[in-house]
Amino acid sequence: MTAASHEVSEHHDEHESTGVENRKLAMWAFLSSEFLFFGALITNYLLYSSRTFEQGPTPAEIYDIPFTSVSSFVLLMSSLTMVLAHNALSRGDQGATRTWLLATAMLGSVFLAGQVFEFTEFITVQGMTMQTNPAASAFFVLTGFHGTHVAIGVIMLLSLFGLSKRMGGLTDKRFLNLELVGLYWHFVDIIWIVIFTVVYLLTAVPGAGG
Amino acid sequence: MTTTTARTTTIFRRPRSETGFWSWITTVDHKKIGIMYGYTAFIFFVIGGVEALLLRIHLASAESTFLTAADYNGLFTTHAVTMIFLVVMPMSAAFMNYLLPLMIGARDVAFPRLNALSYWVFLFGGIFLYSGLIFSSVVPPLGVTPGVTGNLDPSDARSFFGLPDGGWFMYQPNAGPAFSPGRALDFAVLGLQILGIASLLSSVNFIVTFFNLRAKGMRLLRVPVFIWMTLVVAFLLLFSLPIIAIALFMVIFDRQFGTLFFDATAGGDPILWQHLFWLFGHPEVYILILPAMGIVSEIIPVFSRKPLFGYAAVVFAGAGIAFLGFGVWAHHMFASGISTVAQVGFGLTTVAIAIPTGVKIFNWMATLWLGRIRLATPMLFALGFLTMFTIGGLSGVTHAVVPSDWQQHDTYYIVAHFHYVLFGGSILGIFGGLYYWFPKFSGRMLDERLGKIHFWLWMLGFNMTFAPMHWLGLQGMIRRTWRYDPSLEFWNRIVSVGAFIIALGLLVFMWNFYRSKRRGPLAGMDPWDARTLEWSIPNPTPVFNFAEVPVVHGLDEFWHQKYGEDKDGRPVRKDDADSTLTRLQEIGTNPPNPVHLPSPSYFPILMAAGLPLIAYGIIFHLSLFGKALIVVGALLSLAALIGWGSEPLEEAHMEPAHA
Amino acid sequence: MTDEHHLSHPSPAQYVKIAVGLAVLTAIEVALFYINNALGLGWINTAALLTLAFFKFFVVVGWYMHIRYEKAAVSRFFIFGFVLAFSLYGVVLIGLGVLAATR
Amino acid sequence: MAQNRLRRLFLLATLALVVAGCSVIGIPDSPLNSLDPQGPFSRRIDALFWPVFWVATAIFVLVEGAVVIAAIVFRDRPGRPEPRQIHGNNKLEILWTVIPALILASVAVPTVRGVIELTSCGVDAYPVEIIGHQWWFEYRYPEEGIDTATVLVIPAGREVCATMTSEDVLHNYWIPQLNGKRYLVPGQETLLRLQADEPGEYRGQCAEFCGLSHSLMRAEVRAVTEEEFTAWIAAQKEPAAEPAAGTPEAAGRDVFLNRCTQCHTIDPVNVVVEEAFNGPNLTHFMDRGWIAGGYLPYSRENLARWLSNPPDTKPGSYMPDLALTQVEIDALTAYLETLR
Ligand code: HEA
Ligand code: HEA
Ligand code: HEC
Ligand code: CUA
Ligand SMILES: [Cu+2]
Repeated sequence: MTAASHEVSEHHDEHESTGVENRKLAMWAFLSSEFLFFGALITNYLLYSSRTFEQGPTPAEIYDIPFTSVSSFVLLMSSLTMVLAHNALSRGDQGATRTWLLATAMLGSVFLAGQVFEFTEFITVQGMTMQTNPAASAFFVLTGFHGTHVAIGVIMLLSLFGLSKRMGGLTDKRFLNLELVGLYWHFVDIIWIVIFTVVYLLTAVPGAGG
Repeated sequence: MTTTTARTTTIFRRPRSETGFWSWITTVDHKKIGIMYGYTAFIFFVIGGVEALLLRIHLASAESTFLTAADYNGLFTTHAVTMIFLVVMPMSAAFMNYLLPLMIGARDVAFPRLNALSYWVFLFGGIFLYSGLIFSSVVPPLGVTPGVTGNLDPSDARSFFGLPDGGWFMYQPNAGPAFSPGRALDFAVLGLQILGIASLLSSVNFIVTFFNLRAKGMRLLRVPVFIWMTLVVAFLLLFSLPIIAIALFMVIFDRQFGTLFFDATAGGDPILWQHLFWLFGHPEVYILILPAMGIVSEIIPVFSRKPLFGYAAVVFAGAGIAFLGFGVWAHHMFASGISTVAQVGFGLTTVAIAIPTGVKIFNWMATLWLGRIRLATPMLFALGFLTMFTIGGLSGVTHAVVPSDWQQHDTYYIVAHFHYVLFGGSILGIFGGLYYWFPKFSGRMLDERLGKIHFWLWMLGFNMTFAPMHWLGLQGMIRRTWRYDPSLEFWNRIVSVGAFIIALGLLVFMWNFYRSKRRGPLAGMDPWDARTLEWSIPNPTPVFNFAEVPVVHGLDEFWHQKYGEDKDGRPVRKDDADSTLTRLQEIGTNPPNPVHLPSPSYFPILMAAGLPLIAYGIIFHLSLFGKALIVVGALLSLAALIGWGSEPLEEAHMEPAHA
Repeated sequence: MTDEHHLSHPSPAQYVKIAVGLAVLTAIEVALFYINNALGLGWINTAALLTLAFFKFFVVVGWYMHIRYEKAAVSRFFIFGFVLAFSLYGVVLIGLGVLAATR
Repeated sequence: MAQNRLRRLFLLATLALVVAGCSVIGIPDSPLNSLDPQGPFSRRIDALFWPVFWVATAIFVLVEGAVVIAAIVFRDRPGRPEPRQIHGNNKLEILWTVIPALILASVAVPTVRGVIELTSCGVDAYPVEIIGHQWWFEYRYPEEGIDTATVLVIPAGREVCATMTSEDVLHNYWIPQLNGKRYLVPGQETLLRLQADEPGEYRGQCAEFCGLSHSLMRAEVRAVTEEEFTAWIAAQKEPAAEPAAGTPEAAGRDVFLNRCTQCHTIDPVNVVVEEAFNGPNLTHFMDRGWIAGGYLPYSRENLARWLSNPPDTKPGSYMPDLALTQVEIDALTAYLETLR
């Protein structure tokens, strides 16, 4: 621990505090605002998926439900590996922490690869681009933003993994780093839970993904 | 305690200077950041004000040709965007930054470097927005097939500068790619996006600061009202900015990447934009007023020598306004054809907001009542706020009567409403705060006589400017109009004269500020006989704020250090009050123990600098140059982030394990 | 470990069990989708899918994000954000005629 | 002390001046005066506005008065004792929460009723369609197949139900003396009820910002008697008169055929099929009395001004400068004047 942070921490008992670390509180606050962020995107999609357009196809007509189910499963399981990493670190098991971190990053990358595949499929095979109709625009922007979040998460996981080999591992105050990345990661996962159900399963027209 | 700083790798040597140019660039001190916010916002106030003056010169006659239609449209857009996002919000942020730690007895905010980042992002966002004047062009929408000459270059259709001309709420599809080609609006949209990032960062920072850094004993109901309002505003920002972020993303995607969100010909829905914009926009207006209400809640008790009447009610009313404020957005859309149920529902929620607002107004009045009122300049502004804001609020209620709004909507009656709340409310409140806390950051007093001249010039000019607008609006003068009916000329002239009286008042203020900052009388420690903690330390505030972090025993802690009460409940100055002050002054100037402060850093400004580069890149993304800009900007921010991460985390208030 | 615990965190084995549960729920969701395609369950399908999604959401937030073990301050934030987003956008969707027939 | 008097004076004086001043100084009302209802719907709104306005005024006087009195009576003077430190009073606070709530509730009731009454058309209202264009209003009479612009002719004393939409951006149709305003939304339909008590001309204006010439996008409703209305319909259905060969009118017609048919319809000379650059239907141009979306009253000079360079009159106008010669303009004027 550095001199400065130690110094500041001495003042701690002079504060009325929630007892939640600053950075963690900040992360929770930020995540709660992300609901509004993704909410707007989902709203936007739901609006346009309820309309009809001259230009087709719409996403709902061309979903590949089996494929998306698998990638949703992958993302869901990455939450498990993430929480196992967190658990391993709390037990002080550096090796296991690293393994689970890497596993999480891998699962995240698989999910992203799936999304890249899905996009390419939609664009080249099905002929649906962002410019096709508003529903398609909404679909790409929504899942694109989610994908960006996943990608940022993967980068953070990999940086944690990198850090874990340096400077005495992830222990001590770096524990908080892992916890924060974990919170973010799970959040991205729960958003996908909503997207998978509301955006894919509920709007897909019968026959899609047949 | 060991010194291990040297062990950590950093890219740069840590900046060390405490004064001079670099100390401002690298500062993480909330006070310096607050002051920078203040000056920047003030410069923008003059810019936004001059834009308003140009509008008013044009509107002084009905068939004026002072401005072209395009310039007129551009100027009212930049005027509003400037005043709202580059004046009132950052001015409020200036007070929050400066005062939040001081009023809760803390050394700094929770994340000082993040705080610096907010400021730089704001500054670069503002500069980016205005750089559109140079880098963009407004072309009139193409109305002719090639070969038919004529309207590509009509004298009135082209703006001299590249001013964005969609109005501050940029209704779609008019502000979309088809009807507002050219780059001007992209600058506005991306500029707002950047400004939003700045505010979001500060809001998280302030929330954490509020919850975790209050001095020992400062329980929730001992927190000064201004700080409460800071928290409420932070929450409003936290929950409303993501909405506008998405809405702006959609517009920029429409404009740059060919999506069809608001393209009605392809099935896009223009009403969606209105919902998203006002879902943000209405909370935004409370973001603009609540800090001013907080300021007034600090000033009135001090100058009435009475505690704030119904403190808890005032706090809860503030929170209530904010909460209700999320449920009224469609009152801006009463005329846009929303369903009957929606009109009724939103009409009802809108009138409901008058109730908590009324609670605040009446509690302020009750604080005045039976007080011992000193009409010093800050108090004059606070009373100005109280009376002028009420006018604006009441006209707001007349809009909430839905059918009336169908007549009033989009007329100067609305323009009158929102200037009464924005100028008569936010701006008067903010200037009250400037007069009140000027000694705090400068150590000197502003001149009272000039202050009073300023105040009365503004009361005269302000009412001359905005009161006739009610009448003009009811007479059918629509807003955003470049021409109007000659029968309305008389009152428009009065309005225009009023605007110049406001400008004159501001010049008086500027002179007062300039002179007093150098030669004003020294303020001493507690010039107003105030009640809150920030006055328990010397003026100007020492870098470390509190030499000894205070312990709080009640609301108005500082007052109770000076005053007891007799059996009637009247304040009696304690015998040791003077010696308490002397002691506070003494330790404040010569701290008994060494104080460690977060060190300055280069990384916030570097990281912020990446954002406008990315934004330029998006605007010019079709060219190689643009793509390169995106990459360079992203790399710059990323590199700064890595540097940031590898710098020691002085600002993290790590809790010890036994917390 | 710095956060205070009212309850002790689950063990790895419990985490795995939870994950299995989540996987099963997802499988049920997908199955429901196909059943609905075949039979046309109407609002029952919608309600069931939403309930399942909400349940999964709740489990991840509660156990994996440890909100059950957090201070009330934290969970209030989070729930407030969620509820706010849900209600505001719900009203917008109704207003735009998506969730109801009338406009 | 003196300052307080001064302040009160400012406030009351400016307000009183503004509201009452116009009549005193003898400034005529604007043609868009929203305080001069001439039909049942606008009267309904008017009847809602004034009570609320007076309630607001009363509250204003109370608040303002109390602040001024406090500032005078409780002003710090030498010898004034320290005030008692009153922290609050629950009863009072409840009182000033409940009373405004009651006032607002009583305002809310008529508001709700007003909204419900005014948002849907009567069953036997006369239907018209209004279509917004940058920067003029197009009117269609679906029952008659009539297509005209700028001046909406309606029968006085009968309700007209306008179904509105827009070709391009948002516009906002507002005839203050007949009703409040309503947006015209591209891709969607909105409703507006209009009714005038008496025959007359009621000016209107596009109120939503819609681009460069928003402020010049004007409108008019001309209410006529039932007989006049029937006659008007019949006249509108007539095709335009054919000018005799060799007259200046015929020359104008030829210019029209050469230069204007991309955008304008003059039945039977030309019917614009492709709506890409649709301009106002000119078949009965002279019936309107206005040029350029109601901005200029009809006169030969104004028409010449318009034809010689439309975007100079109306910034950004989609009717381009066609570089017409004076001869062509004269011929066109002669021809257009026959289009009654
Ligand atoms: C600081 C900013 C601010 C504030 C505080 C408010 C406050 C209010 N506003 Fe305003 N408003 C704006 C800024 C603000 N507004 C802006 C910028 C616009 C235009 C945007 C644009 O189109 O560009 C706008 C537009 C606007 C509209 C849309 C008009 C239209 O475009 O057609 C409406 C409609 O209902 C409205 C209503 C209200 C109401 C009811 C309040 C209430 O909160 C007011 C409450 C206060 C009081 C009522 C006074 C004090 C109370 C008492 C003394 C108690 C007793 C009172 C009663 C019993 C009535 N506002
Ligand atoms: C906080 C917000 C705020 C503030 C403070 C103001 C301040 C002023 N506003 Fe603004 N205004 C808005 C927010 C604000 N406005 C908004 C949101 C809109 C809606 C825009 C839209 O429709 O999109 C608007 C629209 C608006 C219009 C309507 C335009 C239209 O619809 O066509 C007008 C017209 O008169 C106007 C006028 C003024 C004036 C005269 C001032 C005065 O108070 C300004 C005072 C002047 C100064 C402060 C200048 C001081 C200058 C000096 C001291 C330098 C002196 C130098 C020289 C004289 C060269 N404003
Ligand atoms: C490229 C399209 C275009 C062409 C070509 C064109 N006009 Fe127009 N015209 C318009 C539009 C659009 C308007 C409405 C402009 C407005 O009010 O903003 C208009 C308006 C008018 C009006 C006013 C009508 C009214 O009721 O307000 C007249 C008269 C007119 N045009 C005559 C002509 C004549 C004569 C010609 C040929 C010499 C011509 N126009 C060629 C598009 C065109
Ligand atoms: Cu059409 Cu303004
Ligand atoms: Cu509002």
